[in-house]
Amino acid sequence: MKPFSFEYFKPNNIDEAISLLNGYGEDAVILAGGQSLIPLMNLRLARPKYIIDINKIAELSYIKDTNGGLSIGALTRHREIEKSDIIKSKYPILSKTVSLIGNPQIRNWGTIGGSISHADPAGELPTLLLALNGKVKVVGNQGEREIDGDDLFLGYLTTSMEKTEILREVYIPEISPKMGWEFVELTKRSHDFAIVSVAVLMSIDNAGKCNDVRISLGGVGSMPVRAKGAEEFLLDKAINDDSINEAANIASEEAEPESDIHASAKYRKEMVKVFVNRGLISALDRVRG
Amino acid sequence: MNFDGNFKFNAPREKVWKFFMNPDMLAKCLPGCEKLEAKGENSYEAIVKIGISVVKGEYSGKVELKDIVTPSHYRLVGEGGGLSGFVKGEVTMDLEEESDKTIVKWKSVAQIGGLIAGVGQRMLSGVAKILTNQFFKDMEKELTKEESL
Amino acid sequence: MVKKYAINLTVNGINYEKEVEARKLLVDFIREDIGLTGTHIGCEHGQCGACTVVFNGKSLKSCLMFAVQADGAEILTVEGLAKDEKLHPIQEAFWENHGLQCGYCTPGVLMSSYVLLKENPQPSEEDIREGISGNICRCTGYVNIVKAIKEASKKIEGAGI
Amino acid sequence: MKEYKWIGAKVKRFEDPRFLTGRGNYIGDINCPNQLHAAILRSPHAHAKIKNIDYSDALKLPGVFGGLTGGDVANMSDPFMTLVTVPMKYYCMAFNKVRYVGEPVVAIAAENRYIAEDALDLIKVEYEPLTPVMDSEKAMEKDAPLLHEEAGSNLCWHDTFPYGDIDEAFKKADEIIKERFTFHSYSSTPMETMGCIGNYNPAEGSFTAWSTMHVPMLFHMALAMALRVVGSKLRLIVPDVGGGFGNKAKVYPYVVLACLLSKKVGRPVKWIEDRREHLMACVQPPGRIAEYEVAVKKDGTILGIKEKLIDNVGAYTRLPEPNHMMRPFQILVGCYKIPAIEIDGYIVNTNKCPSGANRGLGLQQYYFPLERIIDIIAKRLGMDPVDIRFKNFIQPSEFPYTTPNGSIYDSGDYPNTLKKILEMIDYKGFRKEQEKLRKEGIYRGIGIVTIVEPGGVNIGLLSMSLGIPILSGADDHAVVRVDNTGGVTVLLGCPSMGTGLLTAAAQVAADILDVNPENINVISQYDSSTHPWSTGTHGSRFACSMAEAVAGAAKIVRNKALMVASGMLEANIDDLDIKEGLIFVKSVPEKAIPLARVATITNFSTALLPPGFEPGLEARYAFRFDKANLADEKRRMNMAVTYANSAHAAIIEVDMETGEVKVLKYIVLSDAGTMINPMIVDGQIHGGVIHGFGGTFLEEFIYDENGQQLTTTFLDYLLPKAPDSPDIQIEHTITPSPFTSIGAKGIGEGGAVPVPVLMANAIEDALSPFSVKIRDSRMNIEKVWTMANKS
Repeated sequence: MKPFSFEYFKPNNIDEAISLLNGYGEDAVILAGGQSLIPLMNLRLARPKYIIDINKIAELSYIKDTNGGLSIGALTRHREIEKSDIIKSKYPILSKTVSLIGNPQIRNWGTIGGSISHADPAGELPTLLLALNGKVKVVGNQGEREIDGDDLFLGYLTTSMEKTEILREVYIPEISPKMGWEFVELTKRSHDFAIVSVAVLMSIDNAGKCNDVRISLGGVGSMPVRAKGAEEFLLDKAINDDSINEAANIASEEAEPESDIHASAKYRKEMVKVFVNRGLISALDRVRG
Repeated sequence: MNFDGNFKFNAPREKVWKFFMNPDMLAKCLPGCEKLEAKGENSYEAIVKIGISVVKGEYSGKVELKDIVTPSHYRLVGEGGGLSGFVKGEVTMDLEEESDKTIVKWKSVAQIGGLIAGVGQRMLSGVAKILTNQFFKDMEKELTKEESL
Repeated sequence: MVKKYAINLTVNGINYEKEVEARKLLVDFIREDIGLTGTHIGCEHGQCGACTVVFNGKSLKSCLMFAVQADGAEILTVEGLAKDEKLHPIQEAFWENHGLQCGYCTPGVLMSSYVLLKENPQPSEEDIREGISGNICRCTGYVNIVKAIKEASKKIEGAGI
Repeated sequence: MKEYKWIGAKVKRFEDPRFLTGRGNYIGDINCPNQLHAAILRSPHAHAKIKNIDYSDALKLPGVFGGLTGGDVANMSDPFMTLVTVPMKYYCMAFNKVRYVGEPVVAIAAENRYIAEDALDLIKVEYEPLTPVMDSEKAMEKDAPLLHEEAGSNLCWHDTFPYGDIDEAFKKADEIIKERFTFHSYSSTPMETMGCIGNYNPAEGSFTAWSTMHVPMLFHMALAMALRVVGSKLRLIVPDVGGGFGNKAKVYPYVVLACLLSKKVGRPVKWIEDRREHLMACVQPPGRIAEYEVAVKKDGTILGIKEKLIDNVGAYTRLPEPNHMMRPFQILVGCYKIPAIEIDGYIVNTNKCPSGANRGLGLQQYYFPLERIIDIIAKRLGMDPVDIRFKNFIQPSEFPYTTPNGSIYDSGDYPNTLKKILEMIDYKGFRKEQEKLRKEGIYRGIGIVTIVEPGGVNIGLLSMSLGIPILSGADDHAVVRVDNTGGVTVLLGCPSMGTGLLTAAAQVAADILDVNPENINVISQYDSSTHPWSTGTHGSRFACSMAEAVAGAAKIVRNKALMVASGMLEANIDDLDIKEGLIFVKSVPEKAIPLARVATITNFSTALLPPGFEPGLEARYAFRFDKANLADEKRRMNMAVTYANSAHAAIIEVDMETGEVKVLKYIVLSDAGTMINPMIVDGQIHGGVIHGFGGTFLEEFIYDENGQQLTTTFLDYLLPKAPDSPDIQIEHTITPSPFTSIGAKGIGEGGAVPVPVLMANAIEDALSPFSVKIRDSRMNIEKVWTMANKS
C-alpha cells in the first residue's frame, strides 16, 4: 500500500524541532531513520498529519566516551555504533547487540534514539538499555530531563516521554572491564524480532561470589523487563551450574509473554530458562576469561 | 482473543452496579471513547479512538448492555468499524460482594477483522490487555472520586 | 492543490531538480519521476530488499524513505554500475556464476553486494550471507549469489578497483 | 548420445545482461499512454452478505475517474468456467456475498495508486456477517455454513479411482498400516507480485491485456469467455516475469477486472498487486488431509495402498484446481512397483483464499505421506528404510514401465541413484557416528527420499475431474526463422519466468542449425497475437515438450536450407553439411554457401527455388507426443512426457533446548536425462530446495477461527534469507529419455518437492530415542521443541 498524505518539515536544530512538535502536538511524529515508522505508514496503520524529519540536526549524532559513561546522540545510526572502536573495547555488549539488529540496510539508517523510543519489547536495544542501567535525555519546551530505563517503558510501543518531547541522547554508565557480559536471542531467522532475548552483565568478587548481576528479558511481555528475582537470588552466591539453573527458573517466572502465531507463551517462558542459562554461562566465561 | 480477570472495588455492590450502568461513567472510562449516545433501551451509538503510539484508529458503531441481572450480572456487547478494520467484542461482568467491597469478575471475547488483524498480530493481545486494565483503573479512579464527593 | 517540495539530487552522476509530494516514496520517485525502472518494489514494508539503492555511499531500502528526504543526496542505482556498456566486475561475476534467474531481486542484491565489497573486500561466506541478509531471493536459493559475490571480490581485487 | 556442441554446455544466459543492468521489462515498468491506476477495497469479513455499496464519495475525490463492483462484473461478464461439475459462480469480484478475507469488493481507477488508495477510505460497504467455516472436515458436515448456495454443499467434488486389484492386495497382506497425515498451506510468493494492464478498444470491441500469467493460453479461453469475446479479441501479452513458480499460472481474475474497469472508464487501467494483497488474495495452495492404508508383506514388499485425500481449495474451485488432486496421478506409485492403488478424492470449499498452482503442484503434498510411509513400514518391520526402497524399486531392466494407472515411466536406474547418494552422504559412517553422538547428548538424524519427477503434462489430466476424460495431448509449438543476414529468430508459446528457457531454446536451435547462439534471438515477450500456441510454462515441461518443438522447427529449416543449397551448389543433399552458418559440400569443402545467402534467395529470388518449395526460410512445428494418450475406460492414462528421478539426502542436528534444526549437509542426486544447460538445471534445484526448506520450517498461511488472515506481511509470512539457507551439493547421473529426440527430462519443480518429507524423515530419525511420530508437514521451531521434550 502507499502512505497517506502528510505535511513535511525538516528543522535545522533541536529548538526548531521542539517548537514544531509543540505546534502540531498529537498529530505530529518525529522521523529519524524511518525503519520502524515508514513500514507502519506504508501499511496505512499510521497516518500522522505532520512529519518532523530530524535528519538534518547533525548535533544529534555523536558517540562520546566521557568519564563515567558513554553518551550517544539519538540520531546515531546503528551501523556507526556497530563499527565504533571505543564501543567495541569498552562496551562490547552494545557492539554485539547492535549487530543483531535487522540487516545491513536497516542498520545503516535505523537510529538508537528511534529504536528505543519505538519501544518494541522484542527490539534489541530497549532490552539492553535496562541491563546497562542506561537512561535517556529528552528535551521539550520545558527544557531537558532524564528518564531512567526502568521508568521509560510503560507498555507496548509506549514510553513515558511526553508527546512534545524529543529523545536527544542515550547515556550508558561505564561498565567495569572485569564485568562478564552476553546478549543472546532466539529468532526463527537471523535478525528477526526476538522470540526471547536476554542481556546479562555480571561480576564476581575474588571469593568467587557474585557481587553484581543484571539480567533483562525481551520479547516476553509488552515491554522489556529486568529479572529482579533472579538477580537477587544470584547476589552473594557462588556462580555454578546449579545457581545458574535456579536463577534461570526464577527469571522464567518473572516473564509474562503473550502467545502469537510465532511462539506460544508457554514456549517463550521455557526459552527464557534456556537463554538466561546460556547468557549467564557465557558471561561467566568472560569474567574468568 | 479472550481474556479474563477480576478487579476489586472498595465500595458496596449497589454503588458499583449503579456506576457500571451509568452511561456517562462508561463514556469517561472506555479508553478513547469520544461519543456514547443513547439510542434506545440500553443501546448506544459510540465513537472510540484507540491508538498505540503512531498507530491510531477511529471506530464507530454501537454498544449494548444485555442479560442485565441487577445488581450482579450483565454483558456489554460492542461492534464498530473503521479505516483499519472492524472490532467486535463483548465483556461479561459478574459483581460479587465481599463484605463492604465488590469483586468484578470479567471475561472478554474480542474479534478483530481487516487490516489491523492481519498486520497488527504482534501487538493485538498486548494492546487489548493494556486497554482493559486502563478501563478498570479509570473506573476505580472515577468511583473513588465520586466517593469523596 | 497538493503541496509540493523542491528537491535537488544526483542519480548515477546526473543532477536532477524535481518537485515531489511529501508522501511519494523514493523508490516510486526513482522509477516514475527519474524513469529508472531497474530498482524494483517487492513489499513496501522494508523486508524484501528489492528496492535497495546506494544512498550517500550506504545501502538503503528506497521504500523506507520519502523522496523529499533525498534532497542533496547522491544515489547510485543498478543502471549506474556498468560504465559505458562495460559491466561492473560484480555484474560479470553474477552472469558467469548464474547468480540470477528471474532478475527481479537482482538490482537490489547487486547494490547490497556493491556496498558489502566496498566495506569488506575479502568477505567470508558468512560475511557474504550476512551482507545480503536484507535481500530476499526466491529463485536461486542464494547458492550461486554467494558464489558470484565471492568471485566478484577476486575480480575486483585483481583489477584494483 | 548424439555429439552436441551447444546442448549440454554451461552457456552464460543471454537474458542476463538486461536484468543485470536494470533493463528488465516487467509489468511494473510498462505504461500505456492515458492509463489510470487501480486500487481495490477488499472484504474484512471471511463470510458475509453484501447489503449495500456506496462509493459516491470516492468518485468525488479529485483524480478519481471511476469504480467497479461485483454488480457491474455480473452484468458485464460471465462467471469463470471451472473443472468441477457442481454449479459455482466465480467472478473476478465478490457478487452479493464475500467468501474470504481480502476478496475484491470495489475497484477504483485514479490518476495514480496513491489517490486510488485514498479513495478506498471514502467507500461505505454494509455487510451482514455470516459464520465462516475454515476446516475442510467441518465444512463437509451437514449443518456447516454453506459457501455456494447453488452448489448445495461445500464438498464440490468427490470421486474414486481404483487401480489394480486392491482387495487382493489387502487379502495377502501380513501387516496393514493405517496413518493420517496433514500438509499445510505455503506458496512461493515470487519477489514480483502479480500485476496487469487492461485496455479495452471500443472501436474493435477487443481487449489487450498485459499480465504476468506465465501460462497464458491454458486459461486464455476461460478469460475470453468471461469477457464475452472470442479469443482473437483478447490479446494477452506477457513481459518479463519476476518469478512465477505456478503462483501466476491460474485463471487470473484481475486481468478481467482491469479489462472491465478499462471498458467502464474508457482508459487503460493498470493494477499492480501489493505484497499484502498477494499474501491475502493471490493463491494459497490447499491444505491436505491424507488417510493412508497400506498392505505390506513381512519382507517389506508393498502390495497396495488406499488413500483418502481431502483438499481444502478455499472459497472458489478456481482453474487449474482440482489439479492438486489430479496432477500426482502422473506418479501415484512413486519409484516403486506397487501393483494396486486406490485414490478416494474430496475437494472442499472453505472461507479461505482460493488455491492454485505452486511449484510442485500437488507433488509435495502427495510425496509427504508416500515417502513417510516407507520409513514407517521400516520401523514397523524392524528394517532399514533404505532396504524397503531397494526392495520395492522398479528395476532398470523394466523400463519403459507402465504403472497401474497408466503412467509410462520412460527410463531410469533408481537403485543406482540411491546407491550413489548413500555413498556421497556416507550413510554407514553416519549411523556409527550417530550412536556415539547420542551418548554425548547430541541428536543428529539422516533423511533419505527418492522420487520420480514428472516432466511435461498430458492435458487430459485436467479433464479427469469431469468424470469423462475428453482431453489429451502434451504437445508444443515453436517457430524458427532465419533472416537474410543469417540471424535466427525463435518464437515460443511459453513465456520466460526466469527458468532460463530462452537460453536453452537458443542452444537447441544453435546445435541443429550449427549457428553461433549469439546470433539467435529467442523472443522473450510473449504475445498471443503473434506467438504459436502452447499451454505455457508449467509442469516442468520445457526440457521435454518445448525443447522438442524448437528442435523440430529447426530441423525443418535446416532441411529447407540444404534443399536450396543443393540446387545452388549442384551437389547431392546428403553430401552437404552446415558448420558455423556455412553450408558446404562435404567432399569439396571449398564449395560452400552462407546460410544468410540461402535465406536471401528464399525471400528475394524465389524463381531460383526448387519446384514446390515454399518461400521463406522459416518453419512452424508442433511437437506431438504420441504417448499423451486418451484415458481408457478405467481412466488410466499416461499423464507426463518424461519421468526424471532424484534422491535427496540430508543430515540435520536438533538443538534439544530450543527445537532449532540445523542442516549440516544437503545432497541431491539428480538424473535429469540429457541436460541442455547443466548450470540452469542446478540453479533450478538450488531454488527448489530452498523453497521446500522455507515451506517446511518457516512459511504458512495462518487463519484464526473467524477466518481472519494473520500472515499478511513478510513480518509474519517468513521467507528464508541467505544466512538461514543451507548450502546444497548436487551430483548427476544421466539416463536420457528414449521418448524424445534430445532425451532431456523436465526437472523444474523436483528440487522443492521432497524437502518437507525429507526433513520429517530426518527429524524423526534424530529423535527416534523418544519414539517421536511425525505426521504433519510443519516443522516450526516450537513444534520440534515440543517433540524433542515430550518425554
